Amino acid sequence: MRVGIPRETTQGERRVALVPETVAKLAAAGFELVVEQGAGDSASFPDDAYREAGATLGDPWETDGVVKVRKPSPDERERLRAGQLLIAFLEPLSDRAGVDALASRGVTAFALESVPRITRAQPMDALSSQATVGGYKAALFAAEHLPRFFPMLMTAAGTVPPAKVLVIGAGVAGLQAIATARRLGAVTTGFDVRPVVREQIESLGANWLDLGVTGAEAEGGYARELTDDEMAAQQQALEGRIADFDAVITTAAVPGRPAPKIIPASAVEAMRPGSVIVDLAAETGGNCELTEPGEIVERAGVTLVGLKDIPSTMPYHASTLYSRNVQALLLHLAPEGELTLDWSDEITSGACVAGKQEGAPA
Amino acid sequence: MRVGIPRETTQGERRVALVPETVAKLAAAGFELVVEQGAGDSASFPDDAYREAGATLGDPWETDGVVKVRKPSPDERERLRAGQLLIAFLEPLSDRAGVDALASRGVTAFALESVPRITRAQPMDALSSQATVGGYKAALFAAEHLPRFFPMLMTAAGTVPPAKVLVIGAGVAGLQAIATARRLGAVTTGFDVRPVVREQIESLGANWLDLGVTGAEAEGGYARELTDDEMAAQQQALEGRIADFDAVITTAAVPGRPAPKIIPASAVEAMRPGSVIVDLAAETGGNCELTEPGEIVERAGVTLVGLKDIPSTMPYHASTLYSRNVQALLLHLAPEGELTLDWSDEITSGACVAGKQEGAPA
Amino acid sequence: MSYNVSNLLYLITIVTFVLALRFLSNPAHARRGNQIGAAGMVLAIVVTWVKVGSTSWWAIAIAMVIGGGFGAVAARRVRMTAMPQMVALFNGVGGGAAALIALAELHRILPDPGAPKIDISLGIVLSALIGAISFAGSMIAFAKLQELIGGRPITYAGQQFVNGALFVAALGCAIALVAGVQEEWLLWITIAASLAFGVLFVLPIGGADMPVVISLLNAFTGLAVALGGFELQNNVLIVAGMLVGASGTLLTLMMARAMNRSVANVLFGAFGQVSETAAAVAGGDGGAVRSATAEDVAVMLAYAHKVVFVPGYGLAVAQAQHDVRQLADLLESKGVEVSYAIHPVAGRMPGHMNVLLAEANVPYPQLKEMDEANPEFSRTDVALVVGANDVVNPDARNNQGSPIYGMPILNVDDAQTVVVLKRSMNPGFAGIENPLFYNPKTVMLFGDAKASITSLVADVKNL
Amino acid sequence: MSYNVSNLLYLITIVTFVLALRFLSNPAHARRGNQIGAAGMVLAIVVTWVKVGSTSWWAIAIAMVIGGGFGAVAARRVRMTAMPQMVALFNGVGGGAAALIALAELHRILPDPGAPKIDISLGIVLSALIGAISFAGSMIAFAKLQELIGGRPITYAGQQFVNGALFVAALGCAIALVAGVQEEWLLWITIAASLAFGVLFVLPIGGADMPVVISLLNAFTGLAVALGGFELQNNVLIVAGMLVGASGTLLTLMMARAMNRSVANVLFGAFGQVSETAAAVAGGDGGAVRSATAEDVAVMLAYAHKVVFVPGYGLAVAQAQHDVRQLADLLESKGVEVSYAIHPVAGRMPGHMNVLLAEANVPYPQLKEMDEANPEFSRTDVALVVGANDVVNPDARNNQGSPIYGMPILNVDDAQTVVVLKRSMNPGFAGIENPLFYNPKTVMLFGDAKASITSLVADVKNL
Amino acid sequence: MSHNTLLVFEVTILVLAIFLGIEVISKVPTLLHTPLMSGTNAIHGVVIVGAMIVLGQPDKSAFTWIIGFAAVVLAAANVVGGFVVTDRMLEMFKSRERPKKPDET
Amino acid sequence: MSHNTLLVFEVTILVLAIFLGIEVISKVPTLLHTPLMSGTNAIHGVVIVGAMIVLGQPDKSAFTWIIGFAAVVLAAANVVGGFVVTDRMLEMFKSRERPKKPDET
Ligand SMILES: NC(=O)c1ccc[n+]([C@@H]2O[C@H](COP(=O)([O-])OP(=O)(O)OC[C@H]3O[C@@H](n4cnc5c(N)ncnc54)[C@H](OP(=O)(O)O)[C@@H]3O)[C@@H](O)[C@H]2O)c1
Ligand SMILES: NC(=O)c1ccc[n+]([C@@H]2O[C@H](COP(=O)([O-])OP(=O)(O)OC[C@H]3O[C@@H](n4cnc5c(N)ncnc54)[C@H](OP(=O)(O)O)[C@@H]3O)[C@@H](O)[C@H]2O)c1
Ligand SMILES: NC(=O)c1ccc[n+]([C@@H]2O[C@H](COP(=O)([O-])OP(=O)(O)OC[C@H]3O[C@@H](n4cnc5c(N)ncnc54)[C@H](O)[C@@H]3O)[C@@H](O)[C@H]2O)c1
Ligand SMILES: NC(=O)c1ccc[n+]([C@@H]2O[C@H](COP(=O)([O-])OP(=O)(O)OC[C@H]3O[C@@H](n4cnc5c(N)ncnc54)[C@H](O)[C@@H]3O)[C@@H](O)[C@H]2O)c1
Repeated sequence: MRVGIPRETTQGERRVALVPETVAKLAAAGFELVVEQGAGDSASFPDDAYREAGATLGDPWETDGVVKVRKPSPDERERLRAGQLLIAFLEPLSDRAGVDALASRGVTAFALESVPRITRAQPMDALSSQATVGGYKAALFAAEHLPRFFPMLMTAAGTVPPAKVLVIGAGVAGLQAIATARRLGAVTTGFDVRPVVREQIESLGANWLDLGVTGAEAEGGYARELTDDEMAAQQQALEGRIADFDAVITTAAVPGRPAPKIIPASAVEAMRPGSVIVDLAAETGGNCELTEPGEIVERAGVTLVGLKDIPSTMPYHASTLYSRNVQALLLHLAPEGELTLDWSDEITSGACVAGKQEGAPA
Repeated sequence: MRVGIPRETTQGERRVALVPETVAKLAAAGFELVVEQGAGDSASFPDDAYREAGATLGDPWETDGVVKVRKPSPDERERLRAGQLLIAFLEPLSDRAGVDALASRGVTAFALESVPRITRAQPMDALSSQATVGGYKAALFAAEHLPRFFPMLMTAAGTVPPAKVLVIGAGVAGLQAIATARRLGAVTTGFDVRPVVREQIESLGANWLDLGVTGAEAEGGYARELTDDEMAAQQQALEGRIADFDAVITTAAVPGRPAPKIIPASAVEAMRPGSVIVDLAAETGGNCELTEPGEIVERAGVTLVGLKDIPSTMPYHASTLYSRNVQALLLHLAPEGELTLDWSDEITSGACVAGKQEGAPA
Repeated sequence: MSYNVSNLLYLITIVTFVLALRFLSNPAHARRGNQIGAAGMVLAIVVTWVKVGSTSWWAIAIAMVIGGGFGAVAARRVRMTAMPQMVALFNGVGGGAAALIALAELHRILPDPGAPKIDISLGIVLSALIGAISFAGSMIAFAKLQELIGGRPITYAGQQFVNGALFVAALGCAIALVAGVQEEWLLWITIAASLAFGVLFVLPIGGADMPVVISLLNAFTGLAVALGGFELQNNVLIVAGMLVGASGTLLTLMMARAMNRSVANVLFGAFGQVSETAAAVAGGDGGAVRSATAEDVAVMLAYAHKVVFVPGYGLAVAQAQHDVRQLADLLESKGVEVSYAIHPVAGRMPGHMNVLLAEANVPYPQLKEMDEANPEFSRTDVALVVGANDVVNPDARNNQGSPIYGMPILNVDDAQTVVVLKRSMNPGFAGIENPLFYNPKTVMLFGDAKASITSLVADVKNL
Repeated sequence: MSYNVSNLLYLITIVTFVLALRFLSNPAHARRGNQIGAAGMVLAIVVTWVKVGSTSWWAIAIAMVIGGGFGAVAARRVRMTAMPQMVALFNGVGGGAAALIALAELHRILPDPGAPKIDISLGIVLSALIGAISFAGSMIAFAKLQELIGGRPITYAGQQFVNGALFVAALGCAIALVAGVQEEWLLWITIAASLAFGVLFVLPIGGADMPVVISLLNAFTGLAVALGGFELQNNVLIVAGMLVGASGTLLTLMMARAMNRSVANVLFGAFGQVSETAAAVAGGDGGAVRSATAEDVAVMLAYAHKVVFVPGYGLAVAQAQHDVRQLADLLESKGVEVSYAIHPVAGRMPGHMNVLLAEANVPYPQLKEMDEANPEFSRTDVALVVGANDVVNPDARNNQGSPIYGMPILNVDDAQTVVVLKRSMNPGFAGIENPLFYNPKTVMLFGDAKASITSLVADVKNL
Repeated sequence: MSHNTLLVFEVTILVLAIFLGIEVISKVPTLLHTPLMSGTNAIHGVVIVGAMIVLGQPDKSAFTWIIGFAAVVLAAANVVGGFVVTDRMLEMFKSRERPKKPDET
Repeated sequence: MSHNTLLVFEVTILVLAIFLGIEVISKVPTLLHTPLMSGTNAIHGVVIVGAMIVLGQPDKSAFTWIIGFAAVVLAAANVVGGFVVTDRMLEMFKSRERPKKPDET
């Protein structure tokens, strides 16, 4: 099976779908790999490394399958053929039209977001691997933009108290942010609507913020959306407590829904000047009312970091992890290098968002 | 004694010489404090806070003494009167002309760089306090710009090895950079020409890089400049080892001299693409040949962070620490709120760079 | 050899016995202790041989060859797993010997009917009584462990009453003898009642509790020997017997405590009910769970060549990372090879274990990822699973029906011994049973991981 | 009261003595141990009183009142610092009593000249000999410690030879007596030579080594009492004397080991040279440095109400942060209040201690900055200085001439006791002497801080 | 000196032996419980001394002869079997006195 | 039973006492060395029993009378002084059995 690795065209995207290390493994497993020139450049993987790993440089679209990070642009979509395989973040829940377009072209498309969150599928869980990068980076951004130290320092010029960091939403990204902030010495507190998370937060040595708001856990460990009443209660409780913190990192998300607006403008105003909010949910609109997705802005003396596509700021390892997820999925779909789709398989049928064979279970 | 706190006018400078907390203490000690409007804004200290602390808003130059962070601009110099006290970073070793101009105006000027490095003067040691900020930030910059993780992570998408960080020059800033990089989980190595530093590096749990180059220690714990031969040997030894590291932080300085060029262009080329060099010595020309002071540039695939005035990126705590240094010096020069200069005192005479009384020891 | 010379030589034997016990309490010297005791025993036998002189020397020799030969062969042949019943057997014959000696002495001194009464000491009668109980009880213990009779507790109504009556009968006749009713049939009743009591006393006790019972009967035998020594005015019997009596009693208490039971509960708890502890840890698939104390695990660790720590989410919950590091350091200082096997999804977030272990300053080279760690388990003495569960669940390998089937796991069951530290038998994240816990190679150390590791550190230090 | 009944009652005394020793070895029960011993002693005296009956009861009473009164008053009056010489004194009189008893017995049984010889046991003669040595030696030890005679070692040429000759003379006469030369003058020579030997044996030993010598003489007295018990066929004397003899001997060895000396070195090392250890730690300003063992410090810590850790650069060099945290946790679990006093310039970079303690996960609220910590020292039982030096140097406060004069320091010398952990007497960063180390409140625990703290953890655990 | 005098001494010995028996094993780790039990079991095999004395009596009745013989047989089994079983149990501790690794100081 | 028989028993007792003396104090911490020494010192004051027996002998010579009297005086000083001094030394351990802080579990 020939697999193509195009260069990402989305603005600001620096990742690449497969890195040389994985290419070598796939080549050994019987795949033939075609890399677009310069595909890995922005992630620090030169073309030569791909060549050494066994890939050829060429047109990645003239293949049996294409692996990407981002969903194909309309132009790119035109280059896909019927029966061709496509693996990428396809945003199936928010970009129904794009997925339908793929289906109408006869492409067999697998969305990494749709890989079911079962134990067996963990190596293919690109949401988790990219969220890990996001959480780590979020803590660094907070440290970077805070005009204060994270750690406590007792010096001849007086004692610097440790920064207080609040992490809202303790999923994969949130926990990693907590861990990183704690590593830097901040006094770290976590909050989530799923009550099971409390133990996990404490298992990282962080504190649990009790806002008296709890939601339920849906399948796959995701949170369900809060009701309006619950949301209002949460906003209000948070407003009363948020001024205690120097930096707030928000990662709250509900799959397929715009990010819940957890921090209202009034809460931002309640914060001390110089405080920082890093909003990892910026991509889906932000957890903070004042977040400007894609921008770093100052509002009421508070720095709001609303950068999107944070994994692209660490393209080397983000690509490496992503690449291993893709590799796992490819090997699952084509164990010997030849596509053998078993539609009764939970992962295969769950991840497929377009071109699913007739009779396969929904 | 009336002391004025002007707003800093140097481009990019966000610190302020005294913060409200210190103002309150000085006011209690008998000082009268005049703050320029908006002096603390960029460091997150609003005017109101100064007022509450007991200062008045007004013209800081119409006072008995002025405390600043940066040396006065020529315009500002014009506003100083004979007999007026001035405390700031005056760059006495590199800006002889500026100091002479102050002397010719009859100003009694104390340079914080010139406070002797004796035990008793540690609370006034602003070089150390600002270097602490610099070292911490340098490690964050390195983490920020490296396309890789600092810590090791073993995940379902494979194992991420820890980043390897090299810190060259392990003075105050270098040690803090080592500590911060280690906190983030990097495998950290330190190097310095002063052999005593080895134990200090190891006391932070970091490794010592043995390049076979050692220099001597001058008074006050500073290094003396290397000879040309020594320098060449160091450059060459480093070139052979530098490719082992993902990030390099340099802090090497010799007081009053341009920063030693420790990393030649050839060494940068030896590094892997995606590597990062954070050059804390950029202010005095940089430890790396390719550093562009004030800029972040990419050379041969390596990101070179040559930002100047790093403490200004963390203005709140940088100002707080600086402010306590200034407070200690002020209380030393004017114990009861009234200037009583004792020229036989080591600190007073050592720190005074202009307007020193006749007969005082050099 | 005169009485005094022999008694002085016996004193040497006594000293060797004291040293034997001392050494036997210390893992590093236990074997030497046993050898010292054996040497002392040989001395005692030689001294006695010389002292007894020519009388019946051939009979003694034949008896010793028969008994010793049987003992040696039985002890050599037995499988390691059958050791406890061997101890029971040898303890029983020792008790029997003590009872026989008392019987012979009593038979010798008891006056013929009508003859003037003599002084009979309580000691010798008690020696017969206790020796007989020990003999009969040990034989039942042996039979149960050897599965000659059912290992389950055997109970019936009124049991306590029958046992009590037998004991009172034995003791009553013994006292009557001493008090002056010097009829030989009283002696026979004493012995018969004691034997019956021994049988019925042990019968109701379940197989799992047998070691405690054997230890108690061992102390009984020691006491019987000491009492016999009184009659024979023989110091070595008094001291050796009493050493065993006292240390055996303490040992019984300690063994019961190690099982979290009282001795009374062990001895009488079985009446009418199956031991609860045993039931609680009986596994779903019929296998049994072995739980150990920190001391046991400490010995395993200290004497291992290679120990692999397998951390999981429980390590994080317990925040035991610093203690684990300390235990690892301690083991390394004892020459044990230590590493950590990190499963990719251990914990609750990617890199969870790394965060913790980095905080505790565990050197990176000691962390092994799964592919690196798995081939090592087969040459690992102890895999110490600290609060991990799903990531070491062999169902992922073997059980097609399991929800985690297909996930690669850490093959800790390749190690010689697996020690699992967790608080209960509760499942982990996946909510499924873990057959590892029922593996005969596995011992569980229940409790909060931090507390358990702290005890391990203390116990390893004390070794 | 018959011999047997009294001996049985004495057995109770023996049991109390064993228990007394057991309890005395454990800080938590030591006082109770002493009380149990005293109770046993009262029983023994009462039993003896009843047994002796009316004979000379008034003489016994008077003697007891005189002796007991003196003992009580002397023991009550003495300052705490003079305790060791009191022990020496009471040990000496005990030895004297043993010697006198032997003397009285020998005098009674020695045949008049010309009368037929009798059996004299070696035990009784040795009792006289050893008792006399113990008496004379203890009196010299007392005199030296009480500074009645110079505390410095007194030596002269040929001393060893003279001592040897005296000892041989004493022993020779003793053996001659037993062997049959039953002349009373031999007895007197034995005693005189023993007394002289005791005096000359202890004279050369320096004051610092006296505790070891007293312990040895204590064991001697025990032996003398046991040997006396043989003659009187009195079990309580045999057992109690020998318990003291054996445990005293072991204790002597342990005391010498705690000083890093051998007993031989203590006893004979003084010939011609001053003890090196003592000289090595004598301070520059004439004060002496007290060094302690980890066990001592562990007891101080475990029984303190409030302990403040004062970390310095040495903590960083030793990388002992995790161990310090563990010790602190352990102390907290014992109810001790623990905090850390952080000097602003401790270590070698701003915030050095914070980095380390954060790594070890020390809770931030336990860290006290200098201004917060200093007022607390006066209600602190133990300030544990871990590798800090300049930041606790009182010269910064008191000595105008010092280069660090004027630097605010942590006033650890306000605490009840200061324990300093460092490797040597070397100075810190500033390169200057630290008078804190010569403060009578200070004890030094020499060694790498990590190793020292690890020992402290183990020892605190074992308490 | 009566029989009773000796008895008092014997009781004294007994009491001391009790204390010693308790003290000497008070620190035994759990793992050694079973070997220690087995070891003490072997030690009370010293009853063979008593059995030999009984069987070695001159002028004994047939009853004593048989009983004594049986006692020696049983006691000998106790002694030999006890020590051998204990030794086998303790074999597992043997190999483990391994040398320090050479790269360690 | 001869005198020697008793002697053997006494020696046995002596040997057991030696072991017991060693075992029973083998775990003493350094800080208790001095109090323990003082405590054992008090215990050998039991020599007063011997002294009382000597002084309590009927029909004794003047020599024995004096010697015995002196022995009782000395032994009594040993007993009383020994226990009192030990008690004073151990006072420091008294106050320290403090209760757990109330906020602790
Ligand atoms: N790493 C990730 O990214 C990630 C993310 C989400 C889910 N997961 C899932 O999480 C699981 C991780 O496996 P795991 O083996 O690490 O954990 P696990 O299977 O959840 O088992 C953890 C065990 O630790 C024990 N435990 C909890 N607290 C303890 C304490 N204080 N002291 C001692 N033991 C304690 C629990 O038993 P007791 O209650 O009996 O003590 C439990 O059985 C996998 O199923 C994985 O799929 C992983
Ligand atoms: N914090 C800062 O920013 C900074 C910067 C530069 C200089 N300083 C200066 O550094 C000093 C700091 O004071 P300090 O009290 O922390 O340190 P210090 O005065 O330098 O004393 C450290 C002590 O630790 C002992 N030590 C070293 N290694 C050890 C080990 N492995 N185990 C046990 N002890 C060990 C040393 O004694 P042994 O050799 O006998 O063991 C030494 O006396 C001040 O003089 C300060 O002015 C501070
Ligand atoms: N079983 C597996 O193999 C597996 C794999 C990966 C992740 N997971 C689990 O799935 C869970 C969610 O993962 P994710 O990070 O992708 O989730 P996510 O990105 O969808 O959401 C991030 C977090 O935001 C929280 N959140 C949602 N609404 C909120 C609100 N109003 N206020 C506060 N918090 C809110 C969610 O509870 C979640 O913890 C995690 O617990 C993770 O452990 C399981
Ligand atoms: N005694 C005190 O109170 C006191 C106060 C503050 C600092 N100090 C000591 O002074 C020392 C220097 O402090 P600093 O940070 O201000 O120094 P700095 O900023 O002047 O120099 C930074 C480091 O660069 C090193 N360096 C110089 N040339 C080099 C070369 N060619 N290669 C590699 N390294 C080179 C120096 O040795 C120094 O460690 C530190 O050790 C500090 O501990 C002492």
